[in-house]
Amino acid sequence: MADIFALASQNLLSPVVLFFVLGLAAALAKSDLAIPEQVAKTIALYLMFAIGFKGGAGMASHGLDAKLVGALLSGLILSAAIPFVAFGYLKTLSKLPRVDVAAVAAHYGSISIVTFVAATEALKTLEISSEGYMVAVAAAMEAPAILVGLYLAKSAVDKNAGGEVPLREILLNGSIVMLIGAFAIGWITGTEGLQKVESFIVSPFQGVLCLFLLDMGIIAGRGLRQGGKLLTPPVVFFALTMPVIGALIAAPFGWVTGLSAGGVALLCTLAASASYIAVPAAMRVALPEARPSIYLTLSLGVTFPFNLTIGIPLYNMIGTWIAG
Amino acid sequence: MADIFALASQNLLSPVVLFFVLGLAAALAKSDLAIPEQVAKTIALYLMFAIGFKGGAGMASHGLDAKLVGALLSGLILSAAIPFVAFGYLKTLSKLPRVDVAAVAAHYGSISIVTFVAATEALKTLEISSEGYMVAVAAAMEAPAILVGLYLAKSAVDKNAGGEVPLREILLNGSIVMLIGAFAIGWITGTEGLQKVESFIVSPFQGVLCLFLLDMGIIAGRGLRQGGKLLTPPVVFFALTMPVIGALIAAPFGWVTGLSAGGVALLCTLAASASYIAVPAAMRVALPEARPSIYLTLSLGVTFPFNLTIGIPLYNMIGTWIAG
Amino acid sequence: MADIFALASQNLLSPVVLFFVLGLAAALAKSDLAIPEQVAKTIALYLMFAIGFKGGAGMASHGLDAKLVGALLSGLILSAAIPFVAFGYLKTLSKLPRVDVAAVAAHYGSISIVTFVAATEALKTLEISSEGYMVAVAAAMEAPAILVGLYLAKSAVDKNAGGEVPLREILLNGSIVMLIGAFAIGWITGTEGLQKVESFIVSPFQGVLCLFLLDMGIIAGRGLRQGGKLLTPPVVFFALTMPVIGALIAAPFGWVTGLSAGGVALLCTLAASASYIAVPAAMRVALPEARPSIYLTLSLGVTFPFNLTIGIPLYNMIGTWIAG
Amino acid sequence: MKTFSKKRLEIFVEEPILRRLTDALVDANVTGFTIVPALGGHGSAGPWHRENALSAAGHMVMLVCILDESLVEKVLEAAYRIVSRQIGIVTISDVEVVRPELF
Amino acid sequence: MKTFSKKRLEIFVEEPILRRLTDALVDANVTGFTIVPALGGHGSAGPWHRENALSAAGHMVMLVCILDESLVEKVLEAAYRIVSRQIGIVTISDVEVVRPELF
Amino acid sequence: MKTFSKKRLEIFVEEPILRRLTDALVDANVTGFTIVPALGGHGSAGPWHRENALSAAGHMVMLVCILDESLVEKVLEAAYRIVSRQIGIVTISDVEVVRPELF
Ligand SMILES: Nc1ncnc2c1ncn2[C@@H]1O[C@H](COP(=O)(O)O)[C@@H](O)[C@H]1O
Ligand SMILES: Nc1ncnc2c1ncn2[C@@H]1O[C@H](COP(=O)(O)O)[C@@H](O)[C@H]1O
Ligand SMILES: Nc1ncnc2c1ncn2[C@@H]1O[C@H](COP(=O)(O)O)[C@@H](O)[C@H]1O
Ligand code: NA
Ligand code: NA
Ligand code: NA
Repeated sequence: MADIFALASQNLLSPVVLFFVLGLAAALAKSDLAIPEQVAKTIALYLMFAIGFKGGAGMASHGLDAKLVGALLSGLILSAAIPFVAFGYLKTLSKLPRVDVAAVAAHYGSISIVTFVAATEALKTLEISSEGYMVAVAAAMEAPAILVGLYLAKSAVDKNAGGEVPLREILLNGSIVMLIGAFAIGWITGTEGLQKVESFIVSPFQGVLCLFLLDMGIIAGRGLRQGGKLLTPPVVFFALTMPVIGALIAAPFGWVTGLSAGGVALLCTLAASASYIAVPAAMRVALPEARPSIYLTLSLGVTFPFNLTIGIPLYNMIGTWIAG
Repeated sequence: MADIFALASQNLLSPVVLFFVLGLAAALAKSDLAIPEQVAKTIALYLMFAIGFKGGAGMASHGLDAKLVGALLSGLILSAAIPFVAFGYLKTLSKLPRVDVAAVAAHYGSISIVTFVAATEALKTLEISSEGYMVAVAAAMEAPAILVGLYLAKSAVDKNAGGEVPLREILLNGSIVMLIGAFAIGWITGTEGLQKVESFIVSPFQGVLCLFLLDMGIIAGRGLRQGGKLLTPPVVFFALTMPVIGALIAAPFGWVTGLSAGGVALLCTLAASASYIAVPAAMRVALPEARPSIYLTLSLGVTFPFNLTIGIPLYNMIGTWIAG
Repeated sequence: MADIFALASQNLLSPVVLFFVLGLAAALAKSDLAIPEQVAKTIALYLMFAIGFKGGAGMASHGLDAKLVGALLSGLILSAAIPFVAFGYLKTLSKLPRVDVAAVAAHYGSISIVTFVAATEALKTLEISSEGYMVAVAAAMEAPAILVGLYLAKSAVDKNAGGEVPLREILLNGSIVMLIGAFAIGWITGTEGLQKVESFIVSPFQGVLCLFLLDMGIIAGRGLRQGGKLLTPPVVFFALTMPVIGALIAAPFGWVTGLSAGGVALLCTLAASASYIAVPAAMRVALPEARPSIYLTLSLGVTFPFNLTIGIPLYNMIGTWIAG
Repeated sequence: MKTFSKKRLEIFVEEPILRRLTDALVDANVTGFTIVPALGGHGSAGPWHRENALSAAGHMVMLVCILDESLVEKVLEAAYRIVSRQIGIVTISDVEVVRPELF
Repeated sequence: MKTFSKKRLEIFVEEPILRRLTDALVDANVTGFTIVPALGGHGSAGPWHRENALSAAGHMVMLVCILDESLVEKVLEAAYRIVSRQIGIVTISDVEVVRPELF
Repeated sequence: MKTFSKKRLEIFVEEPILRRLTDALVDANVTGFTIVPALGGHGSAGPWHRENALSAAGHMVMLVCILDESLVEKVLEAAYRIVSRQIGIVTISDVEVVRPELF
């Protein structure tokens, strides 16, 4: 227990987390501080570029691991299974309409790549290594949850109303393509390639991440200011416990697959994290009746800060405990 | 005297100043060269991030200085006092309407953070160190001048016309929050934190500053092209001498507070500089009758270039002379 | 021959080219991956900043070369002469209207600065040095081709229709001003100046270039998707052979001027490359009857990828062969 | 200068739906349309601002389409079908144009 | 398709004043509005362009609000009160909408 | 609140031509205008999107000018002269304003 607190407080006092807190505080105090939209989008792409490339270059130097297939499969199963758990859990806890519960479930089955990036950085600080292909697992986990979420919502929605599933948009959304593409390029060009782009994607990475988390804090804070009234205690309780449940479901998969301590920690982080970029956009097309104010406030306003501060150190502990 | 010229010419031939000149020339020649708006805003935030963080980390390593309170007080007094001086001086020199004079006075009491950044870089080149908390002094000096400016304009404006003072907007504007926030985070995380973000905020700093000053040059040049006709000789005389007056008023404060040579130079720079971001926005809300073409042309088109080229070396001399 | 293939395949597997391919593939697969507009513009300016400054600093350290005048003259002649060749060639190959052929000719006489940048990087990888003033040659080659193109179109266009030649806009467009300005500043501040901005413009350069080429790939891909139907075999044949013809015309000029192997390679690259930024904008003003879907698809969709992958290694070979 | 009566269709719609809407307009044979990005706004779900979201969900755009009266009925139906479940505000107004052959 | 008559309010206003204006509109019970950023323009004070200023001072935005005729009087007064000392151009025009219940 | 009838001129035009158009409007003595950037669109030459081009060629903007009826004829002619060879859509509609002295 003491360890978690030590880890958590070390994590809490890192610049990255403090910038998130700064953004949150600025938004709650109604400051007009903001990262311009196009820059925020670019930073998001930069983060995909960097972790994708580094993951791929890691693959190139450590060789193709037979566990890759197991890890990918684990990711796909987790992404499809967690929405069912989340759906049942939130249905029990709250009286939200079925369609909102289904949409929330889809978000928790899918992943937050920034949470993944923050976890990677935390591992680096602790000098725990992890499998490079975990970024591919992250990519694989984005889509299945969306389909399950839509399936869960089906009976609640008028079937004649249209609302086609934007599958191509989900699978080929910009972040995923960048992540997978950079991963592939990192893999192909290997250490030599990495050297060429190192002073762009490695050295300034933490600083850029600070800027991005500042923005995340601002957006989360503004979301809380507007959506805060929807946050009844049971719903907040869901958003604080669901990530831990997700991580605990993921841990055995990591163990069976034989991932390293870092790999297990990252798999738990992915399972614990909730989407706030790709899934909301997909929901607006396919499930417009679900309210963004609910799913975005939960995933970005509650679960993301929880994971960033307490969750990540916890999942690192789980990883070390299982495979350390 | 020879020293000033040596310093000034060394300063004049630095990439940062030359990029400003390039921007100015491009705008005057009607080139369409421009830094896109959102990127310019981001670079401004980056500069706050960098100097705030470095200032805070400096505090962490040098310990809390008892002079901090004195420096902050000096800043507040200067920011409130200088508008009175500027108001009387410009009223004597020109026949501009009272409301315009009051608005200009507010700009000169407040500060230009980019001028401050350029002064910091000039000190670094000269290997003169300064107090990290000077960035906090900069932040403190932004607001008081605005209130004094509005007070000076009062009798000229119809009181029934509305025009509430946007105090929260002034105090919580994005740049200030970023500056103070980064300062606090730098302070909390100290040298260790600085190491993590160093290759983002330290090494590329000068290059980014070049890009920003290119943009400042472009904007100043376009402003001069449009507002140039308003620049009567007395008004230009004001904009060239007021910064020196401000610096001379500030110098004794620096001396009494016991600041280092670098600290005195920076305090003079702050007093000498005029706002062109926060104050204009506040004036549009609270004092819409004052003409932006006047206050912006003076502060950005005349005083900023003066400080950048001649002022900063001069204030460095003053600093060295008083506390060197 | 084997050498070209070795060079080409080494070039093809560089991160820069692979990111271009990624962008192309993403666009063809209809992914929404995109670099936001303002950021793309800024990166373009950054590239001008970097290569201009490095070129100027190179001039400062190697001294003013008497060959500079010869190189500039070569550039001007090539830019004015190549449109005549391209015009006659495309007229023979296709049945496109005269106005479209003239517009295309202007694009091939002018230059693509990103192709130039990519060639510079390829030379750096091969450790072949080149003359710093080649960036000035690049700048000189932008405009003449436009005037020749308009002259060639003249008889096809109703003279009363207006369509003034936007000469000032062509000569003072943002990219050119940035390139020449940074070149001048690099020259003035020399190695000392370069040191100050090195970790902004040198170390992260390749990484930024990857991002930009990703964007170029996306734009080229989307252009191909829309303009693809215009690409009849003769027209594609033109776009694939015209760059080689341009390079072969340029090579003797490089030889007569006495450029180094790297210099010849760059001159060939400039001659071979086709504009897709400055010339299209000028054509919209002066020659609105010409169809952008034709000239943009050819220059960006066919010739740019050709040069990036096969052309550059070939021009490097030519350079080494002539002056190695 | 002689002018001709046409209709101006203005639609506020969420970005994730935009492609479906524009496909429908093209199918309905409008000669063209232009899309303008919105910065923010306010509606029954409260305020929104472009900077307050990482996701395209909730970003609105404004689409303007100048068209001939004869197309209005068909276009309105196509637009309505798409925005009925979604956020979407469709308005029609009268305008005069100079070059009738463009619409 | 049946359409219904509503009003379209279009306001050009400076960004620093925007929040006061939108607060006033919300107070006046409009159902919503959308804000579009301007790139530049020209007025009695000469030309301006978004890229030519670091400060929000002088940046204009365009606000569009579709509303019922019955609200026009109240909304015009509220808007006028705010923009009277400031730069601000307020126009009203007629539009037809498809879903009258939204306004 | 008393309102006054004015005209609303809306022009969609390519960015490279914009400066010529605004110069013409200023020459024609309009009191002002505002320019809004377009994000994308569709026309006879197919679709375009701001992100799909490095060049300003093809980027459209929307210009809105509120003006007095008496100026319409002159302004339309000036605008037409500029956009006749180029892409450009010019529309005129009726609006009511609150401060007639501004136009
Ligand atoms: N009456 C209106 N006039 C203009 N735009 C509106 C109006 N109502 C809603 N909107 C836009 O549509 C978005 C969503 O509206 P709502 O679905 O009511 O929350 C708002 O944020 C506005 O951007
Ligand atoms: N007649 C008009 N039509 C449209 N926009 C206008 C008009 N007059 C002024 N504006 C806008 O309002 C801004 C300020 O106008 P002014 O206060 O007259 O300088 C201008 O820069 C334009 O963006
Ligand atoms: N009917 C229309 N309504 C609104 N905008 C249009 C219309 N037709 C064309 N445009 C705009 O003008 C651009 C060029 O049109 P075109 O010259 O027909 O390809 C299009 O991409 C649209 O942005
Ligand atoms: Na998850
Ligand atoms: Na000052
Ligand atoms: Na060429």
